[in-house]
Amino acid sequence: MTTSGTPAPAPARKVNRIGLELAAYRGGKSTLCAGCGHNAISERIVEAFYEMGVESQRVIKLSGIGCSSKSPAYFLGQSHGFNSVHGRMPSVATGAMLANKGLLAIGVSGDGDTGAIGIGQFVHLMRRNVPMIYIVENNGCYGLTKGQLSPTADIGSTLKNGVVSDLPAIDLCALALDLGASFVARSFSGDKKQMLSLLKAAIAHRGTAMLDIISPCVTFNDHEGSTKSYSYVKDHEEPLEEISFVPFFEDISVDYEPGTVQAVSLHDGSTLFLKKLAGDYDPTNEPMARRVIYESAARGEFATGLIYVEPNRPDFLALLNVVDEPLASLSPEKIRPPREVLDAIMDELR
Amino acid sequence: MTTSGTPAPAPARKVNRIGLELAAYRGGKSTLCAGCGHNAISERIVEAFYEMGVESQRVIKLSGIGCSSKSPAYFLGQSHGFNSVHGRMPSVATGAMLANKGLLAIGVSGDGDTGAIGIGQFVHLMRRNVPMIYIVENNGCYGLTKGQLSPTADIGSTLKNGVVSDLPAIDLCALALDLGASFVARSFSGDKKQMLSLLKAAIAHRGTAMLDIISPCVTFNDHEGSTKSYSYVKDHEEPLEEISFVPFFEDISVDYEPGTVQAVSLHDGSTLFLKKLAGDYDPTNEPMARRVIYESAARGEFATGLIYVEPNRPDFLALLNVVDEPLASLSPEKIRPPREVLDAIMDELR
Amino acid sequence: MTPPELAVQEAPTGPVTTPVVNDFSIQVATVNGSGSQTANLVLLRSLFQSGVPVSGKNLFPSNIAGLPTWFTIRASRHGYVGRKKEIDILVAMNPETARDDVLGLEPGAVAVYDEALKLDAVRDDLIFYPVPFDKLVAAVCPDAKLRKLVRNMIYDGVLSQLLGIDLSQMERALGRQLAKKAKALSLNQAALHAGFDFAGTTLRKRDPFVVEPMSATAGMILIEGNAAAAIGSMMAGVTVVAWYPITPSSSVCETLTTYMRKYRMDKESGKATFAIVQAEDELSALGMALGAGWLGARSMTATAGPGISLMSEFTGLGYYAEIPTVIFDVQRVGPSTGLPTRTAQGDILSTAFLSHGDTRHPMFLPSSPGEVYTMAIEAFDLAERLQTPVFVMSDLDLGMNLWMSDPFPYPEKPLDRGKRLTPDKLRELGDWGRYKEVDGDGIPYRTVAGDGLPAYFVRGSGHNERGQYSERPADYVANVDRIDRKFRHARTLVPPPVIERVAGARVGIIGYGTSHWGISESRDQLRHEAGIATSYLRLRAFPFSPDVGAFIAAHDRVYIVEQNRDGQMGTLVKLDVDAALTPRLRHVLHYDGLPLDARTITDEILRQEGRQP
Amino acid sequence: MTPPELAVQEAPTGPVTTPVVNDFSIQVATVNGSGSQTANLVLLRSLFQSGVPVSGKNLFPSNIAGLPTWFTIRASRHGYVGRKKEIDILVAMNPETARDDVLGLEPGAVAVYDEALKLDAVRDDLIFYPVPFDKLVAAVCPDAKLRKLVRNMIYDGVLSQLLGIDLSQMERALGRQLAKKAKALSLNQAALHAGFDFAGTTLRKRDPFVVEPMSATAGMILIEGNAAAAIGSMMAGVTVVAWYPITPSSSVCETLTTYMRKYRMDKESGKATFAIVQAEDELSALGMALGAGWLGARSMTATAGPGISLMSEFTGLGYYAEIPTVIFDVQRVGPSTGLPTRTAQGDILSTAFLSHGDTRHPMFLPSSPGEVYTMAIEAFDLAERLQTPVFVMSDLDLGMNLWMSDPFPYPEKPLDRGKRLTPDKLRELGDWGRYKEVDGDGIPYRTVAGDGLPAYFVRGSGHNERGQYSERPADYVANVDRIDRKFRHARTLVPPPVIERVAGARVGIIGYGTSHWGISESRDQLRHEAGIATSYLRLRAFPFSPDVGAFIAAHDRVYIVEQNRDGQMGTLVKLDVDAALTPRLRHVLHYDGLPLDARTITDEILRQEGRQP
Ligand SMILES: Cc1ncc(C[n+]2csc(CCOP(=O)(O)OP(=O)(O)O)c2C)c(N)n1
Ligand SMILES: Cc1ncc(C[n+]2csc(CCOP(=O)(O)OP(=O)(O)O)c2C)c(N)n1
Ligand code: SF4
Ligand code: SF4
Ligand SMILES: [Mg+2]
Ligand SMILES: [Mg+2]
Repeated sequence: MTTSGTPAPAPARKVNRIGLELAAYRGGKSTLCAGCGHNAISERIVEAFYEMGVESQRVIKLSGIGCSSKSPAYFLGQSHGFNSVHGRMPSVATGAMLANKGLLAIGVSGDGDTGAIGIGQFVHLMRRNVPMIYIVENNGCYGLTKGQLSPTADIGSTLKNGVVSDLPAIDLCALALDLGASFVARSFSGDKKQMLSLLKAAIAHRGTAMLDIISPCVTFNDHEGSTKSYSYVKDHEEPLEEISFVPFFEDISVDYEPGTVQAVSLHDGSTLFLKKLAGDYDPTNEPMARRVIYESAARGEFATGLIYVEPNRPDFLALLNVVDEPLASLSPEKIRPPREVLDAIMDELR
Repeated sequence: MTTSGTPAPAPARKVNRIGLELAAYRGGKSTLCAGCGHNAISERIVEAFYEMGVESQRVIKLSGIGCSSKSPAYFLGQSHGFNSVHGRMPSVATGAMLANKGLLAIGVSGDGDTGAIGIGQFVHLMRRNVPMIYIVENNGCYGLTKGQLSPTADIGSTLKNGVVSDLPAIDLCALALDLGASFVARSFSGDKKQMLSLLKAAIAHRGTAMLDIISPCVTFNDHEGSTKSYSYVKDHEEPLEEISFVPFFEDISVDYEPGTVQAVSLHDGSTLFLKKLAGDYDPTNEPMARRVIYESAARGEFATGLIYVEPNRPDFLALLNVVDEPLASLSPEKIRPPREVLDAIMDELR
Repeated sequence: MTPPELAVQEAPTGPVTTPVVNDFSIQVATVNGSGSQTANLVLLRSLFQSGVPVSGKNLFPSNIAGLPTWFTIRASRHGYVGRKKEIDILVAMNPETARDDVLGLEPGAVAVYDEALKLDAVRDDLIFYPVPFDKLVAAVCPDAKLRKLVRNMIYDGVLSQLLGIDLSQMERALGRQLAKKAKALSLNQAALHAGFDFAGTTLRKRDPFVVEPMSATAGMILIEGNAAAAIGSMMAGVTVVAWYPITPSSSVCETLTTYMRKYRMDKESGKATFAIVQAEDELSALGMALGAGWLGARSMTATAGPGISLMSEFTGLGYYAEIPTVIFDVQRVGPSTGLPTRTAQGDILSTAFLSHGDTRHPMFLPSSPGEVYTMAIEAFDLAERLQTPVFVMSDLDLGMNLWMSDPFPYPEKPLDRGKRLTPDKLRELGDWGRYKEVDGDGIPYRTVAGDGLPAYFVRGSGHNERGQYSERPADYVANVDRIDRKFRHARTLVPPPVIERVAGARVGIIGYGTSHWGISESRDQLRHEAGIATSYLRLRAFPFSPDVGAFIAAHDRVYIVEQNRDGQMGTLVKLDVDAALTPRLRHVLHYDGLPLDARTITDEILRQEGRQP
Repeated sequence: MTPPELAVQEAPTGPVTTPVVNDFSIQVATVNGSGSQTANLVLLRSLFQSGVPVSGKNLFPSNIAGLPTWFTIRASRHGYVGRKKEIDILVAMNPETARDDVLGLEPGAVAVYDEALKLDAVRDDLIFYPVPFDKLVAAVCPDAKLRKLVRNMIYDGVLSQLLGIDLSQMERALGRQLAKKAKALSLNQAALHAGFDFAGTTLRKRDPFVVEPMSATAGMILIEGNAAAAIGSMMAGVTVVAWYPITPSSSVCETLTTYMRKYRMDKESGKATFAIVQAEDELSALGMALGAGWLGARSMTATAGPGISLMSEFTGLGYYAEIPTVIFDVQRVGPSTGLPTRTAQGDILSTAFLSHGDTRHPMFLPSSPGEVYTMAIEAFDLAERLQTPVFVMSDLDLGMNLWMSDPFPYPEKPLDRGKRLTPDKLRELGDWGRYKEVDGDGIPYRTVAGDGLPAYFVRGSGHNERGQYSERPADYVANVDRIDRKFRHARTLVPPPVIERVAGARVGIIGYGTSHWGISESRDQLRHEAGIATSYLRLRAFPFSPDVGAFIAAHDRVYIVEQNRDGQMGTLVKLDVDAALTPRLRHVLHYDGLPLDARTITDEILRQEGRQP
């Protein structure tokens, strides 16, 4: 299969379709540890929004609390951001999208922020299919509070201090599937190409795009015995497919022998070309998606890539049937009923 | 297959193996609506504890807030009870069992109490496999607050006022399975026999026994168009197996043609005999359990019965390696270290 | 509205011959879920339609069906709408409580009851009117299954006859109630007449209570406070609503939903100009409201005590990150779950200081549906003006009971969207910082995503004027000092107290919310029964205006009357006013969950004044 | 411990010739994660071992690595262990902040720095000691990768030489620090010597600061408050611990876990006599603690501000259902996330009234590790005695910084398990009700599952004396009145304030917690610098004892010194004492996140006393 057009990470001078340089998508200097997986993810986010040519003004960034949740300050410096409270970012993001459906929301959370204190809001976010990108930077521990086990730590994985995780890990992808999520993917902070394609697909998707990205904590959870260490994940990553993303604004012909590649067209007109690696995996087949998660987990592997996508599931705002114009900017005339309405109501009450 | 010994609901005079009458297991007069499914469940609970001959002193009852959560006041009147706060009963029950592992805890919750505000605590309770019976009296609505939709309401199910549920329902059994629960069952308040056997099995199990019992709300959600109405559930119930429970204290011989019946022996020595109805369903097979839930749901049916059991998964207290004596009643000598210990610590700090 | 010369001759208790006109309380004791609501509302409306000032209070249990419920209707030609402690007329329909209900009456009171209950055997100092309900209902309703639903209408008929309430008013009220249900309507009409005729033919009137038409309710409406909150929020232009059901607040958002679906659908597109979401819990509800407020939408949530506790962390975020939203707290009794269906003013202190760290929040204190309506509108303006969460402190009595009210005025002031940065303002300011003091009032200018103006980063952690992360001591102090300035500035923005100074009065009373109704009636009692003149200050918001101190300074003793155990508003007043004034403050506290009645206040003030009642 | 005649000659700033003995502050400016901790602890311990009173405060950022960190060590022969505002000796290791660090010094201060930074170019009124760190470390540590880890030890050597700190004390401290790491130890020793020798050969001492051995620390320990809380809880017999990580409280339960695994394993079975659970959040943590307290186990949790907010609803349940548990709040700065690594006393008010409805909770107010230890033990007793959640209000300064302390006394009092019903008591009482007043102190008798005594039903909803569900107004009032009685009774059970009355003093100071250290030093300053004598009352718990009012009555002006913006403890005092006394109260407030220093208090009191400092 040959594709073209997916631009390689852009060299300095280069500009994207709206004439901006990559630099325009950068954020503040990271205060995370050198080598932290979270930084690698921030870089991919910068590239993805650059390559998709999204206006920063159209984007809002949200997060909870944690090292991972600090990262929105380190990308898209010209977008509005909200570093909220621990584990409750989904509700804030939901309210924000209700206020302005025209925006593109990207939320960054951690495995503690999402899997522990925030699992309740995660569950209900997935059910609602709120249009947003929801990234979990998953390192199996609480980085910011110095390395305690998180609920995504695998059974048997050990902490530096020797403590062994003895509870079943929460598999956020499996959970998301159960709850009706419309876009479920897993990736690894070390797999630049896959992450970039998935991020662009997430931008193109309408609905909640949940990305569980294994992102090693080099300070507290990167040692021998940890199943979230860089080397362990590298050795146990099992890509489901080779992904090429073709954005709606580039019309590119892709030719391949039929059967080997699956094309998935996304909400904004972009297309995903999935070259099958693991058997003939079909990410639009829910039972298959569920099976691959459990089977790979049973083998102690991480199945990565686009696990499930349902491009046409109506998002939360569609279900609520709200007007096209952002609720936040409706004119007074549209939100304050006229005198007659109040009179009518008063009459009913007489 | 012929079994014997599972006593039919006991007539007045009869006493159980510890010499108590059924009346000794009754609670206060119910203040729930006449005909509420929750009342039927309370009656089965009374019978199950009576037939198992459990001492009331050994039992603690817990609940959150809701009509369902009121019911612990209506059974086992001589046991300690705790009607806690909305959605947070799992943590209270966990703390209670940590304090006294010798007790038998039964928690009653509702679909709102568990599925909405309480889903986070539910998730973590399942992971920990805290030894307790966790019953969700599932009516797809908030009874006590007058009938709003709950997160277990099926897509398309309607309220009396015509509001249609448009979000994916949370399937608590599927969720429990994903989170590593060791005993997962679904039943229906109208299916006395099945419920009774499952309750007795839950008493015999060590670990979290999660029972999702469909329990119609006759006041707010029993109408045409509701998928949690008595008649709808009656018509769409699909028992997986015919269950007979033989308690450890009755040694009974059960003969059946091999292959037709599966025997599962539980922690306390009791045995479950499962006569297969749906194909050759095996509730100790996790993938199969997962499949049956989704496939029946896809058909719009409720697969009921024992969905999954793992009799030997270590419970939370085993993982914590606590002493056999209840922590709450350890003598001062055991919990206040001697003078030498304090001296030693002080020396280290000099 | 309360001419003294009338007020002195309030309904005396004990049997008398002189008629007592339009001045009595009726209590209907039933079982909840037994369909007595229609009968009670018809009774209430028939009085209202007759022009007689009336109020209705429902005392119901925290379950769905089968437990005792009491509905109290008060008619008062003086216009008193607070709860009346004494019951003049009991309608005993609940066998379980009938005996106690009768024993609780003052001598001379009236008891209408089901013959079968033989209540006249319980005591002999009452005026008994036995009614053969089963016999009468059987006659008019052949279908036994339906009898339960119409049975209650019989006592309406009986009372219409006994009290002289125009039957046509009852029929009109009934017709309005069952407009869409022809069958039920005719059955109920029959029952109404059956009761009326029975009383006419069989009962001899021996009580003094009579109804005479007045015109005191002309043009007025009957409404619950929660419905007023809903109408006010809709008129305020709310667009994002996130809530979680909880008694007694649920009907705020449920009523709002009904009105919005009817009146806030966009003409052209037919789509909703709003989003109302039932959240998974209160933490999420407030999180959604804040997310929407952040992006410039008018957002709100409504809850009760337990929800307020759960909103604690998010409220602190809203305070410190300076995000507008409106929170309705319809207060109920108690810490924890308490008494969910009883009324109180018990969340005042914890709400004023809600969340850890140095925080304080503005609160509106409505007394009537009309005020809930106007304050709802003001609350949305204030929230955006101050860029902070604003609370409207209602209670179960106000929120769920029926009140007379003048029709609500259409809001003449345009929406105040607060300090939003504009391109011009940006040019004028030169350099803008989200959290930078500009006008000296502590309120900075904000931008919102999508407005094309500079973006910033919101965080609950330390930040400088530009919203950048900062742990610098000076940045932190400057920021929280400005926020405190903002709060003090709020004193000038919230509605001032309503003050009634009485010349020569040495005693002052401070009250707020629904305590107002008991207080104003009690002031008449104090004046007429004990010759004590009182001035009165009714708080309408926190923070307080300076008038509060001045009012206290002008009186020797000031009684703060409220519905909680710990004198919560008194605490806030004590902290606010000049320390030299605090010795003058006294308390009248009522916290048993029943609406506050005048007699309780009067007795307690007399006691503290050394005048044994 | 602070002889006045010594106190007057505190370290003057600016270069002097007369030596300043054991009275200076050293600030080491580094980058967190750069491994300076060993060097700083060795420096601290070497002084401690030399018998010089010392304290160490770590000012660190809220991230894991790469940001500026300052470690301050104070040596004070007077025994002052509060923060000292002025820095006498700066060790500038962080290029990013070096310039500002140097600019922040008083003239005459000392700056030890990396030659390469050329800081002597910044200003000329300091005493500069340039040190070629890279050259020195290269010589002793061939392996370039390891240099970062030993580099810092060089400044210890330099300071040892300059200040005359016995090098063998440093070696001993170092050996203790790296006992288990032979390789690291020898490398660090080499670096230590390299610095020592370099300074000896190259640097000419021009500053007045010297260390002379004392014996003021004999027998004492060095410990963080959180470790003291852990030890106290273990000695108190805690058995169920549920917590959720949060700065600055995490080390309470982490240290506790370490100690429990070592000292609380059952001899016979080798199993744990405790259960420690990392919960999924703070709501769950408190829920578990209450569940365990309900069944009679000694339970606890530890958290900080945001966790307190999340525990609000459950705290109300514990209060109203009367369930014992202990909650440690290690306070940090701000509403919301605030400044997680800075110290404050900002949760006082919201914790005292935590949760909706009428609630109030007992709080212990420890000032020192020794007090955290004893109060932890008292807190578990009080919780079971009062049958309610009890808070221990620590803060980051106390919890995470190193303090000198006398060794902790072994608890002589047996555990007080409170009023547990016994078969005898049951016979004596005749009929027992879980919530029945028996002894007039508001505290009822309780049973727990498994004790063979009558069971009851706990609920957060209304209940009568027997714990049965009740909506009766009288039941509700009787119950909350009894609970309030119980709380007032607590005044007699909590530790009374520590009062130091000074004859003739017109000025009083009220303080609590870590403010104590700044206050006691400030009192010396006030006396010696301005001749102002002050009395002092140190609060140790809420509710207060009557002494507080008496103390205020005995002084014209009373300054309440605390570390928050809103004068939170002042508020509680104002509410508690006779209103006539409140005009005497004044405030000294400090809330920038730095530990409170004496100078700040002194200056502010002088200002309010009209004596411009
Ligand atoms: C309510 C509350 N509880 C606890 C904390 C402390 N806290 C900060 S970050 C964090 C966990 C972060 O873990 P994770 O989400 O996995 O992020 P990571 O640092 O690993 O990227 C915790 C417990 C908090 N900030 N707020
Ligand atoms: C914190 C809090 N929020 C809301 C409520 C109000 N409330 C009481 S019960 C209930 C829902 C009950 O639904 P469910 O758990 O399904 O029980 P059911 O009544 O249907 O049996 C709610 C929202 C509450 N008691 N506490
Ligand atoms: S501690 Fe771990 S998660 Fe946090 S920044 Fe460092 S490497 Fe990343
Ligand atoms: S309202 Fe529904 S759930 Fe509640 S008691 Fe009645 S029938 Fe049962
Ligand atoms: Mg993590
Ligand atoms: Mg329900």
